[in-house]
Amino acid sequence: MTAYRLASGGLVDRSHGIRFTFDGATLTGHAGDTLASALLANDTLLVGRSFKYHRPRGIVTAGPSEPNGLVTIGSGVRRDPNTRATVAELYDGLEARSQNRWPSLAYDIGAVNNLMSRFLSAGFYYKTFMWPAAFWEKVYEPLIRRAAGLGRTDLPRDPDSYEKSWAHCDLLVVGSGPAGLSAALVAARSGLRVILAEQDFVFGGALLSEAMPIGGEPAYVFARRVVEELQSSPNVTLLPRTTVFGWYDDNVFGAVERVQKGVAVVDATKPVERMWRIVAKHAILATGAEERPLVFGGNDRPGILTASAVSTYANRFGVAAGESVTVFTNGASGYRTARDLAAQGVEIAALIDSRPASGDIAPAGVRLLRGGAIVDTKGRHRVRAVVADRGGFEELIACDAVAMSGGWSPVIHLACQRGGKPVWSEALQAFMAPDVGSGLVMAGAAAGHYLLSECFDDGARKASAVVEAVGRSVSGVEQPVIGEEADPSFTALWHVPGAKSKAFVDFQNDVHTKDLGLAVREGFGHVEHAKRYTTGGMATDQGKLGNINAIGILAGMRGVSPAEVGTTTFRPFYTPVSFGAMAGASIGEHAMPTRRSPLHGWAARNGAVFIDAGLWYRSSWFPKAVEKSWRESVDREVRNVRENAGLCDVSTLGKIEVFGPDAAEFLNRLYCNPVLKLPVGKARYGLMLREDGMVYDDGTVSRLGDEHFFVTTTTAMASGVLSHMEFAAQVLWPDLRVRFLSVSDQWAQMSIAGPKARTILQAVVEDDISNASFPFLAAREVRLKGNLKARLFRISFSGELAYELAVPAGHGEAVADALMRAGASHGICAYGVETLNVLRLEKGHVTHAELDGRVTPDDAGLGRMMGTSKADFIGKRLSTRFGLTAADRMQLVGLKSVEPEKDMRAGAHLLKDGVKPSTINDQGWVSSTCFSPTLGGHIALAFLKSGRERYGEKIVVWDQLRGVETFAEVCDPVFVDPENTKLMA
Amino acid sequence: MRYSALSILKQAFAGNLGWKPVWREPEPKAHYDVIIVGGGGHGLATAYYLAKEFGIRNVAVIEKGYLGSGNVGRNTTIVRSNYMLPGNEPFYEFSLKLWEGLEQGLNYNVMLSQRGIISLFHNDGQRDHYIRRGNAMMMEGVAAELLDRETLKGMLPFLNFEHGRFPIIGGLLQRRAGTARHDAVAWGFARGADRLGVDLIQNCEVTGIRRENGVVTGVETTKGFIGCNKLALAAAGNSSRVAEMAGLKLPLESHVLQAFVTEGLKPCIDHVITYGAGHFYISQSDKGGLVFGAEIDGYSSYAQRGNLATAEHVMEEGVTMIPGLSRVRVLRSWGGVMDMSMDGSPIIDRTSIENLYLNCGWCYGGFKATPASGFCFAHLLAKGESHHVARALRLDRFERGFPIDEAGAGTQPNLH
Amino acid sequence: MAYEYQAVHALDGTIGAIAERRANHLSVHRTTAVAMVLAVPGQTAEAAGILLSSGEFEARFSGPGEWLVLSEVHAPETLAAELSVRLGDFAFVVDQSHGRVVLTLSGPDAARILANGIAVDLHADAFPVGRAANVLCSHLSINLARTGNESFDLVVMRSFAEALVDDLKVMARSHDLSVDFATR
Amino acid sequence: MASLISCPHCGTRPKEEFFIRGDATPVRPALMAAEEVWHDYVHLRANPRGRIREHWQHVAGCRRWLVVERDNFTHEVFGVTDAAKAGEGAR
Repeated sequence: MTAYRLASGGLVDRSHGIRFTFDGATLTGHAGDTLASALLANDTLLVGRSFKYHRPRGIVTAGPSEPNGLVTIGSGVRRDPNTRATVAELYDGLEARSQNRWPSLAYDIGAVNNLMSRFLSAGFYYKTFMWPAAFWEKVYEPLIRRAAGLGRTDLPRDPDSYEKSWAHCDLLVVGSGPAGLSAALVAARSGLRVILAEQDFVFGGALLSEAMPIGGEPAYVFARRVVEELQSSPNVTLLPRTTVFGWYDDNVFGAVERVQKGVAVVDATKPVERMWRIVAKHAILATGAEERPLVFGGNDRPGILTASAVSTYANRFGVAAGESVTVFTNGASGYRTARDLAAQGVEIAALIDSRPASGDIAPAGVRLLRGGAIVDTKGRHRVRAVVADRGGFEELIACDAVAMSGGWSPVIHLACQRGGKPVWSEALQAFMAPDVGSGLVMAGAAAGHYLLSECFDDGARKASAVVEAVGRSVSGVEQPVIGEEADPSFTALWHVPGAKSKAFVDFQNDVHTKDLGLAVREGFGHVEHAKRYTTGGMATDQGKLGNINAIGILAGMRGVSPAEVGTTTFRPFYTPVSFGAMAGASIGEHAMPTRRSPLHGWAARNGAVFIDAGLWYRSSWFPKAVEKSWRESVDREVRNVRENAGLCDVSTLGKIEVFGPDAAEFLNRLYCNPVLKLPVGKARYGLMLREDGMVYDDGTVSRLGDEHFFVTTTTAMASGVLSHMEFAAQVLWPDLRVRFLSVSDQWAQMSIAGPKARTILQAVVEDDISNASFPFLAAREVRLKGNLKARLFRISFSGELAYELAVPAGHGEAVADALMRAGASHGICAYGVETLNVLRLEKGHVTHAELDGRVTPDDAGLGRMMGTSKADFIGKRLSTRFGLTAADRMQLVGLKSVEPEKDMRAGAHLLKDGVKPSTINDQGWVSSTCFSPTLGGHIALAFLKSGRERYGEKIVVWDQLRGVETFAEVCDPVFVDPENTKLMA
Repeated sequence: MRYSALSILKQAFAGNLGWKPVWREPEPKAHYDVIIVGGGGHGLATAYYLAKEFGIRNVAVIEKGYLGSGNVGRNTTIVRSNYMLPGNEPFYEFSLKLWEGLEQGLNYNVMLSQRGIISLFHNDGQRDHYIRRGNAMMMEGVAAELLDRETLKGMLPFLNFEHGRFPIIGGLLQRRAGTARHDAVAWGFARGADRLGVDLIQNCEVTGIRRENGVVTGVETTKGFIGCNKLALAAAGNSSRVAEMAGLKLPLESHVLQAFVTEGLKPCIDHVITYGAGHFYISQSDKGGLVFGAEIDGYSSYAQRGNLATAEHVMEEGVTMIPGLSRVRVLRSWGGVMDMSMDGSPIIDRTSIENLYLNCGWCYGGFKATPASGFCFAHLLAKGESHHVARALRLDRFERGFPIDEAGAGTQPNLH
Repeated sequence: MAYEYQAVHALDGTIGAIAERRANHLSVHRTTAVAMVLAVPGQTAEAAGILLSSGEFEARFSGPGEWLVLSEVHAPETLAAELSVRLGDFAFVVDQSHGRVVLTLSGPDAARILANGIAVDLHADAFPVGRAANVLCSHLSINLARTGNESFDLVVMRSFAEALVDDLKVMARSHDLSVDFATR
Repeated sequence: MASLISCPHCGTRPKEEFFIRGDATPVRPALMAAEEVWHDYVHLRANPRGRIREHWQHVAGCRRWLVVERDNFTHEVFGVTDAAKAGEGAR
């Protein structure tokens, strides 16, 4: 008694044998097989174990809704757990393994759960495992975790690549069965841009397993001809192996194409999967209908399949599900399968029809039991017999496969993903897609048309409407000639009463009828509660097979119609999509773009160590060969800048050029300090607030002309400040005549700082830059020797005599080199952001380490900058709120370690000496720290409650996280040159 | 009925036919001491604690859908108390302590799993931020640990340690943090409240708030008028809509946050992990699915569904953090409506309208707060004053200038 | 000491020599005269009239009243000044010759390659020759112009040029693409 | 809406090209307006379910601030206007 490959028939290439393995056993299939059809052909019925009870399970379907046939395909770094065997394309060398069993599929210890199942009813875990309290996590949970789960992965790095692409069309057709092909053909012939997506690796959908000839030829031949015509149309894109998984706003569809998931050797130049984002003016869902399993005792034994799957395996793959098949049906579908089997010479043990009467005709010689039902099945790892009941009379019918048909549900998933609720059709005993407008319509079986002729007709009709909607005329509609078709109706049978063993509703999650009964009994009768309480519909098939039966059963128990029970929510993804496909190429080093400074090459040549700063790479420090640590290099750079001079790349600052008659007024409203009267040729420190009075960003404002300014932002906030300015200009004050542009990339900008900065710079600059003609805060265009125009600003972040020189980006490296040459005899050094940080910290200048979005100008010691007499500026009004002016706010202070051997780290908190640590006693926190080579000790900037009144106080720098406590003295944050003599020199 | 291993045994031998409904389905009474609008986690917890801790049992919870139909049943189940600011940390720690005794108190296993949360950081600035946060936790007496790169390599070998752009340099660990089974939290509180006499009224939508002389006296609902002494709003993403019925404008915007779950896998990720070079976070449920998410979609929305671009971005971050996720398949995405506040922190307070009380602004982090939110709201309703850990969560803090802004992002809700 | 400031291209050192051009080719322009023109508020039509009437400038739409202007006639050093003279009080002109990098992607798969990173419909009916727009390409904002049936100009911020070329190579992974500096 | 926005200057573009700020209804008060007016402007939002106006900036395109008028429950878009123009209407 076996499933076997039929002697002839099917669309597989019998001349081409394919070797593959399942749980180590080598088997053979054919090109055109799925893994499932090949397994069946090899009589491998047992393919997996269920989630909860570890019951033996076999293939149930021939498509994407498969709940049981989940296997791990591949090995090592190319291992794909939870792959549905029913859609996996067979290839040479395919390695498949069963899941969720130990030690083996046939002998699985976990199956003990099945014996315990009466204790493991729905939600049992909510009611126990609470004592003793620690046991849940120590004992119970690890056990449950190990028993649960399906496939295994240890998360190795994926060697394959993925791609994402946009596509645009007038019409997207999802599904290439009779309705889909018909729709695509009409649209293509009418000149529309058409995309036809098919999840299978062969186009044709149901036509591939259709026994009825079309236009006098086999259905699959007809399909092949249509596909060939579509393929030759330049306005049609065919996407095989492509599952449309989601319907999003504005008729954008997400689809995943399995480019190389069914190949023996992956071509590294191509992605294994490609995600499509399809922008469709119109879409037709020709997604067909799903056959429902029947819910009867023992309905989960291997060898029990849906009737349409049995037909598909026979007609398309040339595989018989068994030697002797019992068909159990509530409608026409079972008769059709019986005919298909009979035509292939497969024995039919019995045809059991739950309806007492119907017009359906059983094939000659087949025993028909009208008004019968299966109430139990026999067998261990496969079905051996069924117990049929007719009018209370039970009969054991031997068989080695069962084909079940519980009627049909249109596949409406995508149409319900944007909030539309499915609509119950009493006539079709099924939930139908809601009317979601003309952008997306259902066609064929997905619209409840189950006859082939209707499907062709409906597809053409729906496509014609789209053709007209996009303003073209319909051409090329022709309907194929089809023979007489039987009435496809069925009579709903949600479950078979009198089950003698568990009757499963959700196969994978082991939800059976009694679980639903318990849910209703305990008050979880709402469809969402029932789902969440029993886990029905939460497995990898997301209830595609089982939910409708669950709804029917709940309706019966609650005494209402399925319409009143309703469905749970349809959500993406229609079938699971890999992380890889969704992420595409934007991962790892490509997750975010890298920005390079125009001085990057200069810094690299000078031996810089780089560090990421947002999207940028910035030079961090410039080690010399003899230096053993970064601290050694930084200490040297700091001393050298303070004693001689240094050159630092500051090109990453945001730079914005502002023009217009109202430019000054605009900037005056943007910064909290006055800008209006800034003279031409002068720069000024600028502080921007948010409307809530907190500091947003700081930088410099330079006036290059009456109506021309140049402003800088911090590196981190460059894009934010630009948007903020655009908001102010376009939304708040559109009447101001101002225009501005980010010019960050046009300029290479370098800071030359140190007592010898002027001497060095003067060697390169043509103009006179003596203190008299170019004093502190001067800002203007200069000419470099060699006739290059540049912009020079006398501004200082380090507290030294310093300049920022901006030159066109491409010339940056050459100018930096020239300055280094000119400065060589003066001891110039290159320095990076680490040294910059020490220099500014010694000078008490703040950065975003201090300006963290919760700080007012006064907190940062910049309160005097506020232009309180200005008419208005962003942040003015709310900055006077009580909480922002409270006396006990934390204020910026300096800290000097009084234990020289102990360092302080940013992130430490502050405590009064001898006071118990607690949130209430918390006095503040440390924002930046460094070792100051200038002062010879550890210093810090910190925010301390009422800090400016507490200079001289000894305070505990509390860093419990690192187990360090340090004493420090509170002081003015300006550690170096408080009189600014160096700055002005 | 009381749940225990024994009750399971007894019922099993009776064919599991003796289990009783978990809650009653009462018709609303004419008047209650307190009506709570919103049968989600926070509303149910409030009812439970009102009855259990403060002896106020003449209480109704009014829910327009089914119990637990809001964010309590559509979050990523994370429980933690690793906050930085003094207005938040004591509150969330109080919540975590309540979580730790919750199951025994409720007689319901919510599967609290204190597997630890690890927040990764990638540069010096982030490290300093997490040290500040860790020390703030320790000030409150909450254990935190700083992990270095080598330790992380041992604990989480699947992370992307080869990432050149945003290298993982360390992490902040709170061991007591973890996850809980979200639906069970709603059901446990519901069952607990019901057993103490609270009426849980499902499928009952509030359509109006009745005021007499400015004072709230009850609510109009689809099941008629119901009177009350105090009206407590716990309507999460719909808070603004309910408050509007009393003419109240709130510092909230409703946004959609997506979450995702993969197909079931054998145990492979044992902690909750958050990514510092993005907003990605992930943990594995007891069923085996990897549960994850990242940032909100960014626009105002009352639709419980998200957009594709955000989903893609979430997966990009995921694969960048854990390259081995690449071949794992994502099963389902969903969306919840978040009551994003102006500073990213919640509000538990009375309002300017007499007898009207407010619990909202939970942003994307309400789940972990469920017990403390319920406890403190109940405290406020029962005693007329804020619980000491919730004193900073005032409604007037914006007007007075005392925001609790963990992100430092200012008054733009979608940046929190 | 002599002062000469040899200009460095943003992609110097990152693009190697190639033996032959492939079916699809990305050509990096070595020097290009680029300027941004911002119409004075209220003078957009006047500025546009001047810009678009002259064959010396290629004005590519960037935003309302804003154009990215390229020129093959004028040198990078003089384009901005020339534009300022022509546009007078109607517009502000900012030299961007060093701030932008111009690349040309051409070949039969050009549109298909770009569709791997650009959401705009690049079908010739929807984005015809002569059309220009700022668009997002992968993670980067660029100015895209169709210069022929099978060729597009991409103008990108200098600091992102290397990232864009990297992205384009990834986008073209399944297509035959060579990258080189333009010879002219 | 959540997938595509039609920029009045650049045409139909994906969400990724935009930066979203929030409610476009509040109008910045005059400096001397009452404290409650300022509080209302900066902190309070009507936040209705249904038709709303929201500020989106086309950062990867024309960089203009736009007012997107849409339904925040169905995500249907009714119109997209340049914020400066929309502001003229409001004034």
